[in-house]
Parts: sequence; C-alpha cells; structure tokens
Amino acid sequence: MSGQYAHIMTADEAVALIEPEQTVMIGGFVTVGSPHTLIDALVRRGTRPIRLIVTDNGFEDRGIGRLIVNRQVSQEFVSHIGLCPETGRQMAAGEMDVTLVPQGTLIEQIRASGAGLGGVLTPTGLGTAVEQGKPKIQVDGREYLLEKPLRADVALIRAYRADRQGNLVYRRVMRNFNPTMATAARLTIAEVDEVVEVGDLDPEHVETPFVYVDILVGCVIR
Amino acid sequence: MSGQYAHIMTADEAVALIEPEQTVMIGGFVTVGSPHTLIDALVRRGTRPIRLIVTDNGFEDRGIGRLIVNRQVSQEFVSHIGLCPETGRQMAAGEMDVTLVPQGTLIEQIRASGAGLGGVLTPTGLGTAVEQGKPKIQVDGREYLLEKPLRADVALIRAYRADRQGNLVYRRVMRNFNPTMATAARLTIAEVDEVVEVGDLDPEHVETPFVYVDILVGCVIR
Amino acid sequence: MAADRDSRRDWIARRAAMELRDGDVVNLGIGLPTTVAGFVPPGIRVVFQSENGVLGLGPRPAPGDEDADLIDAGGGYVTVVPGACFFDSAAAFNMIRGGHIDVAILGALQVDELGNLANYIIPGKRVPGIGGGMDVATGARRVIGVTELMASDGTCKLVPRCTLPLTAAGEVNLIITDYGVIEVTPEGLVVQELAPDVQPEDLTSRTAARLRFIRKL
Amino acid sequence: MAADRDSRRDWIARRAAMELRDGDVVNLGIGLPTTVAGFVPPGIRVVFQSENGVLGLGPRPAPGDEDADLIDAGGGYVTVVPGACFFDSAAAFNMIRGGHIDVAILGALQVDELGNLANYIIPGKRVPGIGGGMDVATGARRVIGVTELMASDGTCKLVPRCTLPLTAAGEVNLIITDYGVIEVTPEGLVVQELAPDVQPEDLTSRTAARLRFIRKL
Repeated sequence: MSGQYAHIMTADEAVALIEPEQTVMIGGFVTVGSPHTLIDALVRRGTRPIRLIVTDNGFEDRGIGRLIVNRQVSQEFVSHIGLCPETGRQMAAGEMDVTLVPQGTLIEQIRASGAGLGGVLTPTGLGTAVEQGKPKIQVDGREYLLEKPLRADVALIRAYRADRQGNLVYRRVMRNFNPTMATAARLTIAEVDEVVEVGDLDPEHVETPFVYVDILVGCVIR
Repeated sequence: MSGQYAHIMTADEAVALIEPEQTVMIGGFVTVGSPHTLIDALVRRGTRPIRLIVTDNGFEDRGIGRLIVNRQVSQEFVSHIGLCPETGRQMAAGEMDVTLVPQGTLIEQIRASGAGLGGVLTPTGLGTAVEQGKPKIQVDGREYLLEKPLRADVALIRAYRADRQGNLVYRRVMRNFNPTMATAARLTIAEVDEVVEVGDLDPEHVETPFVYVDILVGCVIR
Repeated sequence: MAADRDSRRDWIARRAAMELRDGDVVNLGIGLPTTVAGFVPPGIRVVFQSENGVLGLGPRPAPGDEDADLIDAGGGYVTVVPGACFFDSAAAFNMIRGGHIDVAILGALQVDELGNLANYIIPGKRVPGIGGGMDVATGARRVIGVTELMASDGTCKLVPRCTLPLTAAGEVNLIITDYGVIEVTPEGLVVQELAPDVQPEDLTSRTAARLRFIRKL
Repeated sequence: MAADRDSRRDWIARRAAMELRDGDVVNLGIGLPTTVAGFVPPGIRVVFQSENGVLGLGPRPAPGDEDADLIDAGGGYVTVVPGACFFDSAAAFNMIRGGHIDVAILGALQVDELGNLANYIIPGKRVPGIGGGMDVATGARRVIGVTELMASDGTCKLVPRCTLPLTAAGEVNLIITDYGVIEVTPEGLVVQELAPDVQPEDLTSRTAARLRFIRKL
C-alpha cells in the first residue's frame, strides 16, 4: 500500500475488485487462518473463471472448497486437496487444471515472488513426479529443483488485528500462508477481527508491515 | 539445539568451543545487535585463523573490528568494511581474503543454508563486478545470479531475552542478521540480556525458536 | 504378533516412540504416526513440531477447550506446552527442509530397499495431494516409516522397488512394521528386531524385498 | 546557482524531496540523500524505510534520548513514528528487492546515459564495501540519484558511460544535481529543469554525456 491509510471496505466491495481470469492467492490451512468472510463474498459474487494459489481447498462447505463447488476455479496451484473431493471430480472431468506442489516449495515460490527472487532451489521433489519438466541445478555437487516464483493479482488473507495503516498481527497458527501471500500480490486484501489506531500495535510485534496491505475488511464471525 | 534446555555458560567458556580454521557468523549491524561480550571474549582468547561471515566489521575498537585488528581473521564474506579501515589495510597487504557481498544477497545466502535451499537467484549485482564468476540463470525471460548458500560452524548472535530452552526475542533493530544466522550454523551461541523460565515468553512473539539455539551467554553491559 | 489390528498398530506406535531420544524435535505424519505421541516413554521429553506453524504441540484439548486458531497439520485441535512458539509456513518449512527436525515419523503406502517412500497417491483412489510430506521426508535428519506390513488388499508394503509415485527418494532410515523393525543401510535392508511371536519366515514369506537379519532373532 | 556548497546541496535535497508523493515508502542513502528527509513538503507524508530493519523512521533523537538499539542504516541514532515496525534483514531486503519501496534516493560517484549508477568504489581510496546499495538500486520502483555535478577533483559525475565499478545497471530514473534535474529515458538523458541561475551551456560545457532539453529552459 502506498497511501497513508489502508482502505476499509466491506467484503462485497473488496471482492468486486477481482476480475475474471485473475490469479488469486488465498491464505489458510485446513480453513484455519482462511479469510472466510472474503471467500463467502467471492462465492456470492460468483466471479469466474479465476485461478487460485492456495495450500489446500478446505472443505466443500467451508473455506476455499466453496469456490470449487461453485465452479469458479479454472486452474490452481495447491498442495493438498484431500478434504475437498469435488476438486478431484473436476480434475478427473478435465474441468480444472490442478498443479500439485509440495507445501514447502509452494510457500517459497510465493516468497520468492514477493522478495524479487528468481525462484527456489529446493531438494524437495527430487526423484519424484514433482521434478518432471523442471530444470535441475547443481550447486556444490548437490542437485536441486528450480521452482519458479508464483505471483498473484490479488491476495485474500486473514489476520487478527490491523492498524489503520495496514500493519498486521496474527494469532497462533492463523499465520500459515498469510504473511507471505501478503507480499506477493498486486493487491492485498486482509480480513481482520479488529482495526486499531496507528500507534496502537507494538512495533516489535507487527508481522506484516503495512506496505504489503491495501484493503482491510472486517471479519464476520460465523 | 536438541536438549531440553540450552546450555548456559560464560562468554569465555562459549568461545572456547570455536576452533582455528572454523567459519564463524557474527550478527550485528554497525555494532548494534552485535554480541559484544562474545566478541570481546573471542579477542581475549585469540583463536586464529578464523573465517567470518558478517554484514560489516564494526569499528576497529568496538565490535567485529577488534578481531580484525587482533589479526584473527584470515578470510571473510562481508558487505561493508568502511568503518574499519584496518580491513582495507590487511586486504591490500594480502593478509586477508575479503569477499564483498551485497547485503541483501548475503542475508539470503545465510537463509538458504539454514533453510536447506541450494542457493539464491537474485537480480542484485547483475551487470556489476559482483556477477563475475557466477552462473546466470534465466527464469521466464529474466536473468538472475545464482549465489550459493553460506554456512558456518558457529554463529555468535545477540538477542534481547531468552527462555531456558533457547527461544529468543529481539528488540528494535537489534534483529538485523541475528535471527537468520541462528539457523545456519552447526552451533549457535546467543548473548542475551536476560534468561527467563520456560513459559515466560509469549509464544506469539518468539522470533527464534529454540531448536536453533544451543548456548546462552549473559550480556555484559559495557 | 497381536491378532487384532488396533493392538498391532499400537505396537508399531509404541516401538516407534522408543526410537525417540530426550530433547528430540519430532514431526509426526497424519494417522498412525500421530498416535506415537501417546507412547513416548517416561523420562523422555520430546518436542513436536507441526508444519502449519507450531513448535511445542501438546495433547488434544478437552471438549469445549478448543481454540479455533490452534490446529495441527492434520487439522485436529491441539494445545501447546510451555515454551511453545508459533511461526508462519515459510519458517516452518525452513525448519523442516533445513535439517532442524531430528526425527520424522511418517506413514507409508510402500517403502523399499533403497529407503524410497511412497505415501501420497493410492492408484485408482482420489489424489489427496502432496502436503508437507515431501519436505518432511526430504528434510528431517532421521525418517522413520511406520506401517502395517500388509495393505488391506493383501499386498506387501515392503517392496524391492516402490511402484507407487514416490514421496521422497532414499530418505527413509528405519521402517517399523507390525512384523518387525527394519533398518535401511547402504547395503540394503537389515531386520533389527522382530515383533513379538513373529518368526523370520513370517516376514520373508510376505515380502519380495531382500532382507538380512542382524543376528539370530 | 548558489555559490556555496551547503546551499547547492540543500537545493538538491529540497528538489529531490519534491519528487515524493503522499504515502510513498522511501529509502534514503547515506550522506546527501539522508538530508532529503528534512525537506519533505508540508502536506506530504512519506514513510522512511531503512534496510537494517525499520519502517517508519522518525527524526534524530534529542541528545540523551538515544536508544542504543535504534539506528538507521547509516549508523546514526533515530526515532520511529507511530505505526512503525521492526523486522530482520531478510524481511528488510525482501521489501527492497521485491519492489515494495516506491522511491530510493541514492548518492552517486558517477551516473550515465543508460541510468547506470556507480556509488561504492572510489579508485585509489579505501573500498568501503557494497552494503545495501546494490539491492536498493536494483529493487526500488523509482531510483533518484542525487549528487553535485562536479566531483572534488574537478571531473564531472554525469558521464556517457560510467568508468567506475557499477552499483546497478540501468536502474536510475532521475538524476538531481546542483545544475539541474535530468531524466533517464529509453532515448537518453533529458534535462527537465535547470537549477536557479544555471544556463544550458553551464551544463553542456561540463559533461560529455549527451543531453536533450525538454523545452526552452
């Protein structure tokens, strides 16, 4: 964000900024730390097709799985889909293009993009199906897969508290992919429990500096 | 660390674990966040030659520069040496092998090592003397330098508070290279203001998990 | 060997827990591996890491005490012990891939003479995805595969070469099954211990993998 | 052009500050660039980042109010403004290299027609090292080079091609000197503005770099 304050708006207003064919990152791990208010608004709006970068699809009736069930997703990079069987059905039917990524690779690919790096050199996936079609790079006699950065048009993330500038703090394992995704999208929309005044967050404990956050949306407890 | 508690010892006992020819990372940025008690103990002990990985050399009479002036350093990876002219003199005399590294590359090289990654793909240094002798990798039509991971035998770091397990918290810009260096050495020795009981640090605010910390040393305020 | 499945699985988990050393940092896979936490011997204190961002997992919370923001990588509610800490996924996987996890205990669909592990795709069934398993198997200092020897379809999971898609190549150090404990060495598989009432032939007759026996068992 | 050096440098810094937009995140190099912070126009709020791990730098502290753990990348004591935050060097350089800094204002030893910047090695003098300058020059969205046109040895710092070792290749967008403001475009250098009392010939007679003038100045 490059204004003095982050924009505060409703979830419906925020997700209206997502356009068809865009790539959207969504935080959360098995629905914990997912921005449910934003996801539900995106389901209501029905924007399609969109491409997703997520660590898992949540459940068919909660979290990211709702977007899958609503047939809004044409393509995704994802690590785990087991709790949302609809994904497998749409894959098998050729309706969704799903790239499975080791979770530690996926988070580094997102980080690389936000950090201006050209990719990730990881040993994970060597000797497995994951290595297919990817360059292998030798460094000091060891082999690594080169995995490319992953960037999004919009990141939908979840945090615990924000100040009006957009500085964010998290709670427990709500963190997961959220802080990294915040850095890797052109537009980052954060769903938070509470927005406090600038100066009310301890500068020692801010985990996402406000430069990464454009829009704040209140969390609707379901 | 793989014991239940970190070892607590004096700075002199701790630096006695460093052997000649070893590579030592030392945290701090222009002496702020440097483990001065440990550095001073290492100067007293006089272990030489050692190799250093540091972001700067501090001053000739304070911080890492004291090791240079005491002629304990044969080789170093470093980003800035301007405040410690003795470095330049020993370089010119062929007494020290100094590799200058862009600071953002240096911290990523250390992180890569601690994170099990094969290196860093960075645009920084392209078209400059930094690129000499290094592989260039094309990713999606853009060029990056491949910079290798940097690993140490021992990391000497500075934190603010620790619990007895070795969980660490920092204060203000004391952080700098310390949290990352903690992850990238076989043995990590942390100099801290205070050691508290396990459970007395807020789990939301621990920045260096105890798995990275082997030894705790009290900070001597000078 | 105990006849009922629960007892056999408990034996595997208890035996795996005996591999843990005081102070170990441990990552447990989903399913059978998760149950290992319940068998850590008295006097041994280990710390459990979960790749969704917590070091210092405690037991399941009592009903009503669940924290909506505190689950493990299997999606179950957990607690934390004193000295725990939280971090994001990037830090969690740095810890894993960087070799800072002492022991990973993972389930297996197949494991072979080379220490190859296959544990994420069952042919003809839904693909659950990869998750953190590849990183954990690749990064942990010591990888222990735990599994019943025989799959429910009657095939043996200990094989000369995995035929299922691999999770990690050559990373498994020890295999603990309901028939015994098998070490993966550069010279092949070595049976270190047989489960109670198991004879060497019970094992050799079921697997096509080449086995050596460490001594008269 | 003001005759005394301090006034000329103040003009450069004030002019550089006029390039800042409300809400910009700004990284300032050591020396002349640091003084830009004192000239930010009223009504414009910018946020200063320092690569040693702080976003939201405030003014120098009053004597006696220094915090030993709070310096900027130049090593001077600073304060922070409300809403500031601290982070480690890895996060600081991700912010820089990842394009999250709107404007970097950097000193120059030489700058050339291609937007190449040389600002870290003076031949025959001690090598101070590289520091964060290469990352800042490479990563910031907009790079403004600020420098007196003439070096103390009488040579011009604005050159057709840098002869000193480069800090970054082709990254400078705007050059602000005590003779005027020069934009680096794909078609070469374009003088956008002359300093007070400077004539086009004052500039063209001193530099061998090819200059176009945006309009009658």
